[in-house]
Formats: sequence, structure tokens, C-alpha cells
Amino acid sequence: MNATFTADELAFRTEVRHFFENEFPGDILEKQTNAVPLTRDDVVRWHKKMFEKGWAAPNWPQELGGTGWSPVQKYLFADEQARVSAPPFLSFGVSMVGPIIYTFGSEEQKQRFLPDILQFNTWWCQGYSEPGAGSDLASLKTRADRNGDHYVVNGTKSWTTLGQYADWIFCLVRTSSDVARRQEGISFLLIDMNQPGVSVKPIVLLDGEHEVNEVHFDNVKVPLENLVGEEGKGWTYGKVLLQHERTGIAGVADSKYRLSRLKARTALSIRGATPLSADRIFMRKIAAAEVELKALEYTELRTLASVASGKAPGPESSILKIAGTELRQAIDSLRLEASAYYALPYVRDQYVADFPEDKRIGEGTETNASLTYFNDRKVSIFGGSNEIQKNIIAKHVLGL
Amino acid sequence: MNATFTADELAFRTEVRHFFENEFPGDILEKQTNAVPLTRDDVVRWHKKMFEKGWAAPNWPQELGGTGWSPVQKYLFADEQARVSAPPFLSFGVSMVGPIIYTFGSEEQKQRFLPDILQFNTWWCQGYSEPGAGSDLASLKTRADRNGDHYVVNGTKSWTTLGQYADWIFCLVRTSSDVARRQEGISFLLIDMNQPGVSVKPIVLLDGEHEVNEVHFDNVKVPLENLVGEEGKGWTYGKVLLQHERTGIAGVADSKYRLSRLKARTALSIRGATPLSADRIFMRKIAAAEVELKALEYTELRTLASVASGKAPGPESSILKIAGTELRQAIDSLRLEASAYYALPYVRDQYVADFPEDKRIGEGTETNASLTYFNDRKVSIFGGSNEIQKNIIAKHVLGL
Amino acid sequence: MDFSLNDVQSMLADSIEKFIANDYDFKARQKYSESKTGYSQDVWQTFSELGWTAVPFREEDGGFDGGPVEMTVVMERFGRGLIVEPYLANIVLAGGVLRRAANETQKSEWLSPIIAGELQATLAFVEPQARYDISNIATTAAQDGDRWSINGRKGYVLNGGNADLLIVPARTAGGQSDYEGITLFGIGSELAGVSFRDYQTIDGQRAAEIDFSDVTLSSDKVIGEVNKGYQSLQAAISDATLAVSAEAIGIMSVLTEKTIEYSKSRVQFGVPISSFQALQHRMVEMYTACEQSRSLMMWAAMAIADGNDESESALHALKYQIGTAGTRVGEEAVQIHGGMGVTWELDVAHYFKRLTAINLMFGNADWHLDRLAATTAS
Amino acid sequence: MDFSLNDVQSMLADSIEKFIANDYDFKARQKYSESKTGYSQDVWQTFSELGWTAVPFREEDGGFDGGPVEMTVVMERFGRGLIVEPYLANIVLAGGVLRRAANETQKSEWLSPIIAGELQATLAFVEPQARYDISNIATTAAQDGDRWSINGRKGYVLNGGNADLLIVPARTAGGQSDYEGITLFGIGSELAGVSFRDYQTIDGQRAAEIDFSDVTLSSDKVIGEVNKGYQSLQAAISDATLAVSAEAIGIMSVLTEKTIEYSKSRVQFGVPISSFQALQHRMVEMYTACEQSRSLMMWAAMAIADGNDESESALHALKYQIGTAGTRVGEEAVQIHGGMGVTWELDVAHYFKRLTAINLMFGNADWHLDRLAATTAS
Repeated sequence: MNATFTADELAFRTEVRHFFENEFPGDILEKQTNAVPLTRDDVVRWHKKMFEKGWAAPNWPQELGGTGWSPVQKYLFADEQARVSAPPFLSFGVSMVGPIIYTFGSEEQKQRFLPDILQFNTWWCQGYSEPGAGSDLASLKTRADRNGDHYVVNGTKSWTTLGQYADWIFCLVRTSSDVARRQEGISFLLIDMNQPGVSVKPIVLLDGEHEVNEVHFDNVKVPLENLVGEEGKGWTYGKVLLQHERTGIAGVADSKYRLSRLKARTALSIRGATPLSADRIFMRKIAAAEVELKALEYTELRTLASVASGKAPGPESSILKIAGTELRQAIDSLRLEASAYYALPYVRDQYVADFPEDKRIGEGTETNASLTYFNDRKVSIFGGSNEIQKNIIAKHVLGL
Repeated sequence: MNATFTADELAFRTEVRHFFENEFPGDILEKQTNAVPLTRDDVVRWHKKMFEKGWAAPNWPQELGGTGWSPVQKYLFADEQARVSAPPFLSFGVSMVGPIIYTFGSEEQKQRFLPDILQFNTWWCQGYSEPGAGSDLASLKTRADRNGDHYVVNGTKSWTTLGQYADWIFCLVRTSSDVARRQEGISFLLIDMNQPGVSVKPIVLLDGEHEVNEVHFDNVKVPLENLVGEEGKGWTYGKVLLQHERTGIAGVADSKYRLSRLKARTALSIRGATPLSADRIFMRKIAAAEVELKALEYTELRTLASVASGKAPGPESSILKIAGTELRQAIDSLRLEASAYYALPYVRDQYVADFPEDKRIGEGTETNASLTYFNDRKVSIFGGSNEIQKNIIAKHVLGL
Repeated sequence: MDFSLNDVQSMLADSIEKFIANDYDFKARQKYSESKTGYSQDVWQTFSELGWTAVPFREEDGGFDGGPVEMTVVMERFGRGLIVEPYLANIVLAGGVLRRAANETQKSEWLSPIIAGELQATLAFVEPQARYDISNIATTAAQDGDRWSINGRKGYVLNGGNADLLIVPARTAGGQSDYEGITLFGIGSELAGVSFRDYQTIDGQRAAEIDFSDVTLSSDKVIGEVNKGYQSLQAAISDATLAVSAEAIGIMSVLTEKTIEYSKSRVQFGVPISSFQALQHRMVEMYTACEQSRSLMMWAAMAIADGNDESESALHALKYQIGTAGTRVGEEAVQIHGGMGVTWELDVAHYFKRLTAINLMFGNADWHLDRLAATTAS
Repeated sequence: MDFSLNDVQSMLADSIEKFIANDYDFKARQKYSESKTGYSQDVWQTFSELGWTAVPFREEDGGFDGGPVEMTVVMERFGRGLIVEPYLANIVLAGGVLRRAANETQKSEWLSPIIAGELQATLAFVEPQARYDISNIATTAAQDGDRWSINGRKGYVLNGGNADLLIVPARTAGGQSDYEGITLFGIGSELAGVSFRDYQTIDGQRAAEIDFSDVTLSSDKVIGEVNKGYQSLQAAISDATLAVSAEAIGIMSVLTEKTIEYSKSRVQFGVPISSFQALQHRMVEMYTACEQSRSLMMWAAMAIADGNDESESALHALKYQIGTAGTRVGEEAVQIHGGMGVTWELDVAHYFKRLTAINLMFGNADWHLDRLAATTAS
């Protein structure tokens, strides 16, 4: 039993660190550090930068343009990425639809879609959830009816993250309604969003951000060749993906960054006042969060080590999403608390680049602590709520 | 809106305080203060003392020997009782079977049983739960089969508190099994324990105390006149009782005593060491428990005020049992923590009177903190577990 | 012992409930909140006409002679209605100082028009370095004959951008955190040297960061005695602590009710989610949190009304409870509402945000628990 | 990075698991616990024969050369078996001091027979006034030529009543809580002036309160250097902290497994209680608490084995976690077992009591969190 890294792994880490410190677009790191939202162009630019470096797809097989990294390398990469506050990969293309296409798609689909995903020429979004369906994916209503050489798609997808920027959407749709098990009528379709009948309507979240959308399909024609795999197997494909997508689900690297940043801030003194770090009660809470973080990190490392040695992820990996989101929300709460009255101003504008310094509110404080706290309420809801996660663990891990 | 007491109420409090300080058996108070278990004789003696004083039955109507106190007076009485650490009334006779007999029983039953309950000439115990049935009372299996002028009772009752001392037991028994609703075959029987076929087997609790029992009935003959009310209505009678028995269920007076005692102990210094009261973290926990206690007390006072003004207890009264038991357990945990290593000795003997001082373990500490902590695990389980209480509130108060 | 409202209190409660039911739905609230001033002057006039702005003031000052119980009656209902009108800034904070410390001239100049809804006022008690310590004041006032000169910065001045009158505690003697040496000034917002950065707050209200640069005042703008301002300041903050706690209880109750209703209508896996036991138990805990908080509010209001020696502890206990139970209720309401709970569109998120904001004001849970622990230990 | 056990560790684990499965059921455990000494000397001999008593000692001292990982392997399994034999007192505590500080003569006189299971020993590190501060020592040792005279009282001396050898830290210089000025003595329990009050502990083990009254020793009973005993004492306490944490994780896992099994068999309202979602979610939380604790144990064991600069924090973090998560798991196990959970008859209550006891030893959750917070702040 040991948690040390090999010489090769350490060399890899040095390489990654060098890249982020010297080659990654500095203006994007600066925006991230100051919580300035990235533009669509920013996102495209840095993903293309990763492609140039050959690091666009840590999870993909090497022959398809992936990095061929071991689980430990992926962990080290994510850690370094978060350490400088570099944004995490947009997951919909490279982490989600990509693996489904190369695992279940046709040769033609692979050639048609994978290169653009890798180079970030197309922006993908995800069409799983529907209004009113929430975590109960199997009850979805969007229909795709076969009509000659195409499907006609009608329905609405909801909570579509960054759908306003997307070129393509991958969807779970209902292709049959006359089977006993609701899951078996579901298929996996790739849909071009730049066509008549597709409309995108913003959903503003509680922090005022337009981050998710409703995507409506009104008699949208989708060629049959955009079906991935077999008709009626969409549910299975989606589930396979979820089971393999454990790395990084805990958000350890990101929480590590947030917590160390918060700790650094507690040491600052505003106008000569005693810094928060002198407050034993607050520092106990930080320490407790650090314990949670370390536990989470080692639970993830246990999973990685298991996968690295060729085994399946152990049952402990099932807790990563719940524990990870709870920790993230706990850190948000601490940051909120640290800001006290200065968490109250709702001044999103002042985090946009070039905001005039003399108009800025809240010296020495992070007024966006509340926005992060509010926005992150979603992490325990989206992507299968924590209640659903607990149901799954109860059933599949504990056998209840 | 005001929480002050009237002049009459304050005079009543003075009278009660005077009684407990001057007339209540001092040796019993001293045992209670030092956590020395009371003997059967002690219990009989002080109950008889209360009868002499005319205070044996605060809940009963005055014409039956009750005190005729208002809810506020009952509250003040309980508060004074706990303030000097006087033991609370044994509830099975005066608070439980008594009201059922005078509400649902025959004239003959009233004359036969009530005086002995009031004078504590008979010790009653409760036969509701059964092994394996837990909080699911409706599934009980003890049968009473009619045979001429008597019932023949067979079965086992469990968790019978102090059943080893009892003369009589009141039981819910199954008198019919051919009705659709399981509750409707249940009747309320009074059974003399001093007869063939009744046997009592101790159940030792986790702290080593013999406090509860299993009571077995093997072809026990019970005269038909020992049936209370109608056959098949036992479930209803039991439930009516539970709904009226809200006062004191929160254990406010007792928790107040325990918390103030703990606070007093934190100020003591052992061998000149800094007292625990200098530990801000610990005192924050005490303060948090005090807030819980005050909330509970005012929730109970709201209920009392409601009842005193002739209304039904408000829905807020439904939370008293859960909140009360949780608080009691929280105080136990604090006391455990306060004792540190000195909670570890398992030395029940040293709390018996006349234990030689030089053999006593743990100077300046309360080594029985752990025993109380262990024993009180039961309070969230017995008498309808807190889970059952939550189910009831969800259904009947929130309408879920 | 009586926990019911008397006739006058019931009438007050009814009139507010009726107003909210008829004239202040969520849509209206959002419109007022998003307007330039962040509230509706028409609504504010109605508050004044209905006598609500007069509640805490003495009859001889044109008030209703209400005490802490009346204040909780008002604020709990304002919480339920998610009212954005600047009651806290005008009536509780500025009014709380003026009714205690202002002289007759100042009352007729300032207090009467505030009650009439004609003058907007506020209390500028937050400084960037002070967190919850209201005596930590770096803003200075220097005396030169009959004139005072004010310099400094106040953050999070509620209603600051709308205010005609700013009540400003400034340091006139002593160390930066001393109770002694604080003087209260009534400063017209139009004066030279007063500059504003007005902003919206996370809970849909408005506040401002205000700089004072050599703002010159005559001595008649001193409210109360020189150097002796702490007591009135502290009393107004205590009033406000009780007020926002009552508001929070109104919000917590609404969130609990809305969550229960939502769970009954929301179907997942073919059944309403209200049938899931884990959610049922969590809603029971929300309900319990509301009722226990309400009990503490009653205790605090009655203790303060009595002037008994528990009043300080009661207020700490109440705000601690709001900070803990309120956060739990708010977060659970959002979580149980699922995706809908995190949208701007639904009122639930806005109740939650107001509750969050209240937890950040006048001391959070830890701050109040610390004060209780200090009393407990002594 | 490798979280699996190597061959030697696996063999050790297997041998303990086999012993418990075949020879140490709950009934046997209760019999040993209720015997006069509180453990079985036969079982103890078996431990020695199987080499388990040799685990943490160096090969040249007759040991197995095991490190912190091996210690957690042993103790986690002892936790699962609810072992009452005095491993902690003899091997971890007394052994922990002796292997670090004893000279060769002392090792052959004391350590070898301890490993052989022939000598019972313990470390008397608790004093009534000290709570968790092991440097707070009021017991004194006064030197007179070649002789030392010991006076004082030690509380909660694990295995004290059985011990032939008491290792006693005493104050030989400095203030009552100084690190400097602590000297360790090896005291034969048969010496004049040593008096015992032997007792059973809440977790079915045995301990004693021991008074030392003018107990006279020769200088060769000093273990290590005079006044320099703190470091070995502290190191042995750290060993013990890791050991009981691993034991606690074994117990937490058993409690979680037993609760899951019980819930499947226990029928209420016509269905197994495992079908109640509220209980399901709580069992998921128990499971999560176990796994997160196990991760911290691995971190701590590896950090200490590495000697890296996280080892101290890791140990604080682990014991803090055991104190919080362990308490939760224990209380939930009892609660979900309902009435059966609070009976003496069922093993669950005894696992729970041992877990409770562990939380009270070597610093509770608050104590360790405070130490972490101090590091965090600096």
C-alpha cells in the first residue's frame, strides 16, 4: 500500500504544470481567477489550444486522438489544471457524445463526427432531461417517428447546458411506445441544431445567469444515419457511459482549488482588521472541509488505482458524486460566510473584463461568493439528483 | 401575547417549591441527585407521599381525586419537580391505565381500580409491544379467546418497563382475527399478574440495567369483566390516550435539570486544571442545546396555552416527542464528552448508597455519563420510534 | 400566559395579509424589485396610509405605539409576501435611531415625513473591515467650532441610493472598536462630498456603497449626544435583528408550505414525490424547524416587550436559530423542488435568496452562538 | 500508487480473519470479557504464537518489523471481531514506548516476554485533570541518589489490574504541562505503595485507577533519558490513535453490514424495513461514512509510513473523522435496529459501546479538529 507517484508520473506532472504555466492562454487563466465569465470564443480558443498540444481528449483511445493516459495521469492532469484555475474541459463533446460514438456508432459516424469533436469545430450539447421529467429519465416524451429515410422529432429537452452556443445536440428520444419496459423504446439520436424546427429558449437560473435552456423540436427531420447504434438501445448506451465516467465526477481538483483560494483569503486583512484566520470557529470549519476533501480525494484515488490495475471501479466509487457535490456546496457556504455583508451586492457586471476599478463594490471581498453559492445549488440536482444517487447506491451497492 | 404567569400561578409555584424542598422525602432526592437507583419501596413510598398531599394525579378530574390543575399549573409542577431532581411520576397507573378506565371503563371497574392506582397500592405495567412487532402495534399476536365467563390469553408482551415489580398489566390483545382492518380485532384487557401462566423474563438493556421485560401468557384466565369498554375497540382507546398525553412528552423539565447540572459541572476544576467552561467550543455546544431547549419549552407552552384556552393542541404539539428525545440525547452526548476518559469506567455499583468512598473511581467526574448516554438511546425507539413519529406528522399534519 | 394576538394585533395582521393577497403577488414584487429604485413608491404610500410605517413609534411622535410583538406581526407577513419596500431601512433602522435619540426638531424634520412616506432614510452602519461588529467604525467626524467634517466609507447601505437622509455613525473619539466615542449624524444625501455606488442586492433589494469626503455639517445634525451614539445604534440593530428574524420565519413557512404542495403535484417514476419517505421525513424536519423558530421568536418578542433579563440572550438565540434552521429550510426547499427550484422564474429561489441574505445580516449563526456561549460560560 | 495489500499483509489479514471466524464468535467474546481478567490468556497465547504480538517490533527485538499499514491491517480486523484481548495496552502502548526508548536490558526483561505473551504490561498515561493533554502530568518522581520516589494517581489505566509492568510517565522537572521534564518509569505492579482499583469498562474491557504512594525505584527503571520522556510517550499515543481508528473502521463496517442485513429481515407493516426510503438513504450515509473513513485511514497509514509532513495532520483528520462519522454510524445502527439495538443480548450494542469508547480516547473529534484548525490557520 502506498500513495506515492512513480518517477514517470512525476515527470508527467512537471510537463503538465509547465504547459499550464507557460503555454495556456494567460488571459483565460486571468479571467478564471477573477471569476470573469468566458465568452464562446474563449472556450473555443482554449479547447483548440489543447488540441494542438495533443491533449484534447484524455479519455479517448490513443488511435482516435486521445492521450493514452493512465488513470493516475488523468488525475494529475486535472489536478494541475485546477491548480492554476484553468477551466475544465467542456464535457458534452469529448467526454460524453464522443465515447458513445466511438463505442456504439458506425464507422461512418466516427469519421464524420469525431475529428470535429476533437478539434472543437462543433459545439455539442446534451438532450436527456425534459421538463417535468427531472431525474426520471425513463419517462421521457420527446418522440422520433420514422418516416422514410428520416425521423421526425417532436418534443422538448430541458436544462440544456450552454445549448445557446451549440451546433449539435445528442438526444435520448422515444422511437417506440409499445414495449412493456419504458426504457426499451428509447433511442440515441444526433441532431443538427442549425435547421428549421429547432428553437432554443433560455432558462435563467436563480443567480441570473443564462446557462441552461429549453430546446424545442417541432417536426425536425433527422436522417436515419444519425441514429447511434440500434434503435431502442439508447437507454443502455447512456447508462454505460455514466458507469465509465467516474473520473473527475467528484470534482476533487476543483474543490482543492476553491478551498485553497478561500484559505488564502482568510489571511488577508481588510483595512487593518484582524483577519478571519484568527477566528478559531471559522478555521475549524475550513479544517473540517479539508478533512472531507482529503477523504474524497483518497476515495477517488482508490478508484483510480483499481481501474489502473485493470479492475472495475470498486463500490466506493459510487459515493463520489454525492460526496463531491456536498463538499463543493459546503465550500461555497464557507466562502459566503467569509464575505459577510459583502456577499450581498448583486454586481455581476463588475466581474466582466474592463469594469472600471472606481465603480467596483466591496473592497477586499469577493462579492460573487453568493452567486457561486446560488449557482451551485444545481450540482446536487442536475445529472441525477443526490436523492437518485442514494436510491441507486441503496439498490445496487447495498442490495436494499 | 405574553409569557408571564398570573399571581395565582406564581403563588402555586411557591407552594410546590416549598413542598419539594421541605416535605418530599429527602433521602429520595439525594439518591436521585447522585444517580442512585431507587428501590421498589422508594418508588411506592414517594408516590404514597404525593397521595397524602393530594397531588397524586395531576391529570385526573378533581372528582376522582385529581388535582384539577390547569395546564399551566401542571407545567409549573413538573418544572419544580425536576428542579430538585425529584423523580417523575410512574406513568403506567396514573397517566395511562387510569384515564382509560375512567373514560372507557364500567362503573364497577372505576370503583375497583382507581382508588388503588391513586394510592399506589397496585403497580401497573403496560402490555402493548410484542417481540418482533416494534412500532407496528396493529400486527400484535397475543390472543384472548372467549371461553364462558372468561378469556384465555396466550402470547408474549415485550419491552415491559418495570414489569418485574408490577401487580397488574394492561394489555392490547387480539380478540378476533376475522375482520378486514387489523386494528378492529384488538381489545383492551386488565390482567392480574399474580396468577398461574403469567411469567416475567428480564431483558437487559445495553447499559446492563434490568429495566424492561418480556411477559408471557400461557393459558391465562382473565374474567370477562376485566375487558375495558367494548371488544374490538382497544386500538381506539389506546390512540385517544396518546393524543391527550401531550403534556410532558417533551421532557422539558427534565432536560432543563440535566443541562443546568451539566453547566454547573463545567465550572468545576479538577486538581486545579482549567475548567471546561473556559473551552469556547464546548460552551458553544451547551449554548446550542440551550437554544433547542428554549425552543422546545416555548413550543410546549404554546400547546399548553392552547389547551388552557379550551382549544385542541395545535399542530406544533406533534413535534414535541421527536424534538424532546433528540434534545435529551444531545445533552447526554455533551455530558459524555465532558467526562472524557472518565466516562469509560463501568462502575454501576458505586452509585448504590453506602458505597465506600475510598473505592470510588473518577474523582470530580461523572462516570455514569456513558450509562445515561447508552440507556437513553431507547427514548427515540420506545413508545413509537421517531421514524414512526415522522411518518405520523407527514401524514396527519403535513398531509403527505 | 397567552400566545394569541390581541384585537389590535389581529387587525394589523389581517390588513397586511389582505394587502398581499390582493395587491402584491410575485409578479408585482418582481416588477417593483427590478424597477430603478427597487421598490414601488405607490406601495410605500399605501404602507403609510394603512399605518404600517407608524408601528414602532410613540403616539406623540405620530406613531402606533407598537412594541416588539407588533413588529414581528408585521415582519413575518412581509416575509410571506417577499416585500421589497424599504421598511427595514426607513422604519426599523433609521426610525429606530431617530425615535430614541432625535430631538423634537429632528423628529419633525425627519421622522414625521418618514412615517408619512415622504422622506426616504437609512442607517449606514456597515464598514468593510467590521464584519458584524457595529462599534468598529473607521469613518471619522472631526469638529471645528460649530461644524463637523465627515470622512470615510460605508458599505451595504440598504436603500442608500434612494435615501434623502443618511444616518451615519462616525468615530469622534476613542479606539476604532470602542463603544464610547461614536456619534450619530443625520446627513442629507445631496450634500457635497457624498458619493454613491448604488447597486442591486442578491435578494432583489437595493443598497449602496457610500463615500464621505470632507462632508461638512452643522452641529444640529448631531443625533443624540456626541460620543454617546452607540446605545441608540445598538438598539436599532437589535430591533432590526428581531425584525429580519420574524421576516425569515414568514419566509421559512412559505417555503415549507410550497415544498409540501409541490411534492404532492410533482410526479416522478409514476407517483407524486410526496410519497417518498425520505422526502417526507425531510419535510417534517423543515416543518419542525419552522415551528421551533416561531417559538423562539415568541420568546424573544415577549422577553423584549417585558424588558426582562433574558431579552439579549433571546435575540441571540433567535438569530442563531434563523441562521441554522433557516439555511436548512431554504436549501431543502430548493433541493426538493429539483430543477425548478434553481430557476429565476419560480418564486422559491427568491424566497431562498432573501433568507440567505438575512442570514448574512446583523450577525450570522456563528456570531450569535458565540455571544450566547460567552454568556453561558460566565 | 497502490492501495492493495502486499503478500505478507494479506497473509496477516487472512490469519486474523480465519481465527475470528473459527474461534472468536460473539459468545466467546462475552465469556472472555466477563471473566475475572476481562480477556482470555489462552487467546492471548494464540496471538503470540501466530506472531500478531510481534507486529510493530523490529526484527532484532524479536519482532515482525511491521509499520503503520500492518498495524491498521491487524486492528481493523480486531475491530470486526470485537476482540477484548489487551493488544492496545501491551503491544501498542507499552510496546510503543519500549521499542522506542528502552535499553537492551529492559527490552530483554520486558519487551521479549510481552511479545511472548508472558508478561502483561500497560502505559499509565491518563490523569484526572488532564483530559486529552498527555503532557499535563501531576504525578511526580523525586530523585534521591540512585533511587526515585513516585507519587500520584493515574486514571483509566487500560489492563491496569492485570499488568505486571506499568509504564508510568512522571513529572521530574518543569511546569505541570511542559513537554520537558517528563520521565518514563517501568514500575512492577507488585511494588509497595502501588494500589489498584480495578474495574470493568463500558466496552467490556478492564482498566484500573492506580495510586502511587512513595513507590521507590532504582534508576535502572528509568526508560530512556530523564526529562526527555515526552517524545516516546507522544509517539506511542500516536500509534494508539491510528490503531483504535483502524479498529473503529472495522467496527463501523460491521455495524453497517449488520444494519443492512437486519433491515432486510425485519418486517414492519407487512414489508421489510429495508424498503423504507428514509432508512435506505440513512444506510447509504452509513456506508459513505465507512468508506470515507477508510480512505482517511489509508492516507494516514501511508503518510506515517512515508514519514511525510502530512503525517500529523492525517492522524488528526482520521481521529476527527472517527469521532464524527463513527458516532453517527454507531447511533444509526442502534436506532435502525430498534428495540433489539438497545439490548445487551445483541452484539450490535457492544460494537456501538466500543465505538463510543474509542471516541473518548486519545482526543475526541473536537480536540483533533482544533489541532487541525491551528495548523490550517498558521
